[in-house]
Amino acid sequence: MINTLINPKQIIAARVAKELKDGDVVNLGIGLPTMVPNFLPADVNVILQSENGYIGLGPLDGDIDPDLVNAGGQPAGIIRGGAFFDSLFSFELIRGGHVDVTVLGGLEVDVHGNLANWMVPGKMVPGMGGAMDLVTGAKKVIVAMEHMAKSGSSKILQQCRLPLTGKGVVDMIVTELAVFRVTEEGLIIEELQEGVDLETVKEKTEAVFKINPSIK
Amino acid sequence: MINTLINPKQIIAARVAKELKDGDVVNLGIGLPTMVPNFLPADVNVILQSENGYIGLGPLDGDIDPDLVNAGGQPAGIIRGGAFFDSLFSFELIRGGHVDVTVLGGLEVDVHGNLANWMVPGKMVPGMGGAMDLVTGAKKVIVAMEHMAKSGSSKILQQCRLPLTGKGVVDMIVTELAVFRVTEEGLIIEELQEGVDLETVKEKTEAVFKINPSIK
Amino acid sequence: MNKITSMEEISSILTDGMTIMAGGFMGVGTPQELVTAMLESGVKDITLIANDTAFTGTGVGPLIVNRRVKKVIASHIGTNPETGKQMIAGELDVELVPQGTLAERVRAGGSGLGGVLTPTGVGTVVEEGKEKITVDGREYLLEKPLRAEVALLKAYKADKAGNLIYHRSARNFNPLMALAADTVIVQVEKIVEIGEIDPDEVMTPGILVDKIFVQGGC
Amino acid sequence: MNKITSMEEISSILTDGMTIMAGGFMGVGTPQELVTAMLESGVKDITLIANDTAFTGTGVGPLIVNRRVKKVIASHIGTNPETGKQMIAGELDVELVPQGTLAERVRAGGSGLGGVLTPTGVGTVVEEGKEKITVDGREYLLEKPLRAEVALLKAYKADKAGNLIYHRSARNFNPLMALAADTVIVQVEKIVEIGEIDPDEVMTPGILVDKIFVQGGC
Repeated sequence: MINTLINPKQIIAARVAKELKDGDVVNLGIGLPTMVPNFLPADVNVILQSENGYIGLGPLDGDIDPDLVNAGGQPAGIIRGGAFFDSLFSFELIRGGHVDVTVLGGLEVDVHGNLANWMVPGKMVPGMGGAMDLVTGAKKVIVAMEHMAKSGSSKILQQCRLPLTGKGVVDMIVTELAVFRVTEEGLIIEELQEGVDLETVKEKTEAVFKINPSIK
Repeated sequence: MINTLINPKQIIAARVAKELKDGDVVNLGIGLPTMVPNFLPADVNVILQSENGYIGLGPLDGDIDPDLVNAGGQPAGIIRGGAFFDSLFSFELIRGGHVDVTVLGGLEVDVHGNLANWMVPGKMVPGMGGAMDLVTGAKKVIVAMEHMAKSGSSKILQQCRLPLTGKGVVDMIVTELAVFRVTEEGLIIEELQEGVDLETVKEKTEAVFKINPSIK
Repeated sequence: MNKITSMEEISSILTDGMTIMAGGFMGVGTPQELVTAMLESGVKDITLIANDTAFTGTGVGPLIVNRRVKKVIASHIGTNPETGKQMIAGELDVELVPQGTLAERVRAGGSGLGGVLTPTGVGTVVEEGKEKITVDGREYLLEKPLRAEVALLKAYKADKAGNLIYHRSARNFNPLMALAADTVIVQVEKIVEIGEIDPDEVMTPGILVDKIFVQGGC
Repeated sequence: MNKITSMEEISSILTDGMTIMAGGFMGVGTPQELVTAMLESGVKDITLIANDTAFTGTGVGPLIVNRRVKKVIASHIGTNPETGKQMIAGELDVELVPQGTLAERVRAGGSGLGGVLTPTGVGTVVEEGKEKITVDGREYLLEKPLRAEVALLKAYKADKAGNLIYHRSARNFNPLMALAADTVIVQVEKIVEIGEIDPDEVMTPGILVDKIFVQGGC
């Protein structure tokens, strides 16, 4: 499968997919995270939760139903065994720890597990939507993002500078270069992506991180 | 109709019925309050809310359904246009001011609108059930009770002595002797029941009350 | 009591400066004909409570584009560029609320609670100006109830008593808002007689619904 | 993942000293066969969270009569004289909670809230030992979340994914408790294949349900 991973986003999505277990209830942010299910093995079925009010998000199946959209407002489907509910219940599930994993993009993440992904003051203020509830309530928060911003600067920082989405909420960071875990002792690099060496990661990462002994 | 009111409970229920308007959403406590609908004129239809989770409580209609009971746990029915919901939503309706009138029995009421009807320390501790929410949330709280306890003592007091169900919650008191309103200036007697004189009420009432000028 | 209403009656209910809640998520589950009624009524200086401001041409978006809104309380405004433009120009007041918190605040307003204690937003700009309450060692924000004078909702089906059934993901904020407004007006695709909806299937009981507008204006 | 369970498996889940929630209102909507499973398992020193203690012979009443309960958190105990008797004798700890507050506390426990601010109980013995919070000039009690290790629920119908439909007034506390326990076991009258329940009609989604016990033990 590795051979088919032609771009950074696919590398990231494929690695995140390995974190999901059969039966997990998962909420995926828009953009890159929505690519994750494409990389799940055939024997791993996850249940996607959509914060606009349902469980069992699936691809569009048959005709478009104008009343059936995903959390990005795009036409979507529902799998057999899914269920619709209102926004209150949707966030009871999210905030109440009934979502096993959420995968979200990030503008900045830091060694404390802080995440910033909802606004750039003076430039972009779209609103937080459901992201703040997701990072607060999901059992596991995975940030899936390219390692560097378009400007080339590191997105993994010692301390976030943008307004936070959540404080101390991130469990894992997956980029096209490496996989990190946020622990009480700070950030730890757990894996290097195929063909990447540790020096490259150090060079491209502002944050100070520890190294899992398994990495050489 | 007066001729048929052979006992104090009927006199009370008939008078309470006059307070209900067509379309009112009403929650009736167990006992005497459940008699109120019997005295509604044909053109007044109220909608009964049952705190165990529905709107449209009606008399048992056809076979007993073991899943369909009133708030006293007794077999009941539902009118056309009724709706079932869970206990959370039931009390959203109650506490949120969506119930127009609640009619409850009382052990003691006082001039401040305090009500005690849920326990007698050392004797009877059944629990408050939904009563505390009802007196807090219903738009109008009517206490429907006999004027005196079995011992002959007044149940309308200067200050309740039993543990309260609610503080400053009662709007109106209907007994077989009189009708009182609780106002910011204290208790006011508004009406005498048929054949009752003011002296009798004064004699049998511990609370100090003002007199509506319409009463002579 | 006949709850079936007309565009004219709706117009007469709406007044300048009102606080209005509207159901919908990016326009799905938004009562589009009631939004049109608002536009045609000329009502302005509205405080709008909605999940998002949708797109310029659909959902509640046209209310923003046509400058009928003075203040918006929402979780997301990114899909309607006009909202951000008016906000930056200082012409529109925007209060951004996390989506789950928005749902809780509307429910609190509709169910007689004094507010809600949520962990969402602790340590972010969302906590600014809010009371923090510690319960068993964890910090929560005290988020206050929201209510409106009018709620504009969309359902799939109603009976003449106002019992509602929603369809698919068009349910979203509609059931919560039905609790939290003085006057609740719902646009429906289909109306049936009382008794035709099984009481177990009702999603919003008719006692919460004041006016029913049948889509297409039957 | 097969969620269908047996009396034996349920017994193995129950351990002494557990906190257990049970759905039902005076026995209606209580999973009577799961109560029997509890009795037969010999489990004791339970903290029981339920709306009421029903009657001596039905609902959760037999758990009280058979002295399996150490503490009960409920809104009403009046219909089961055994509860009051054990309470007065100092053998059973009883925490009485207003019914609406009980529902809110269970929901708070299941939905990640730090508690609920309710006006119910202000000025009564219910406020004893509780924090009072003033919001916009009105006093509210801070009522804390409730959770359990196991919830024992009753539904009318389930599909094999655990999606539930309740019937009539037997719904009551069941849907709330499905959110608030580590392990959720539901007794159902009827089981159908996945896909046979329309997603708009699901009252509790299957992701909340761990074990399904089919009535009569199919």
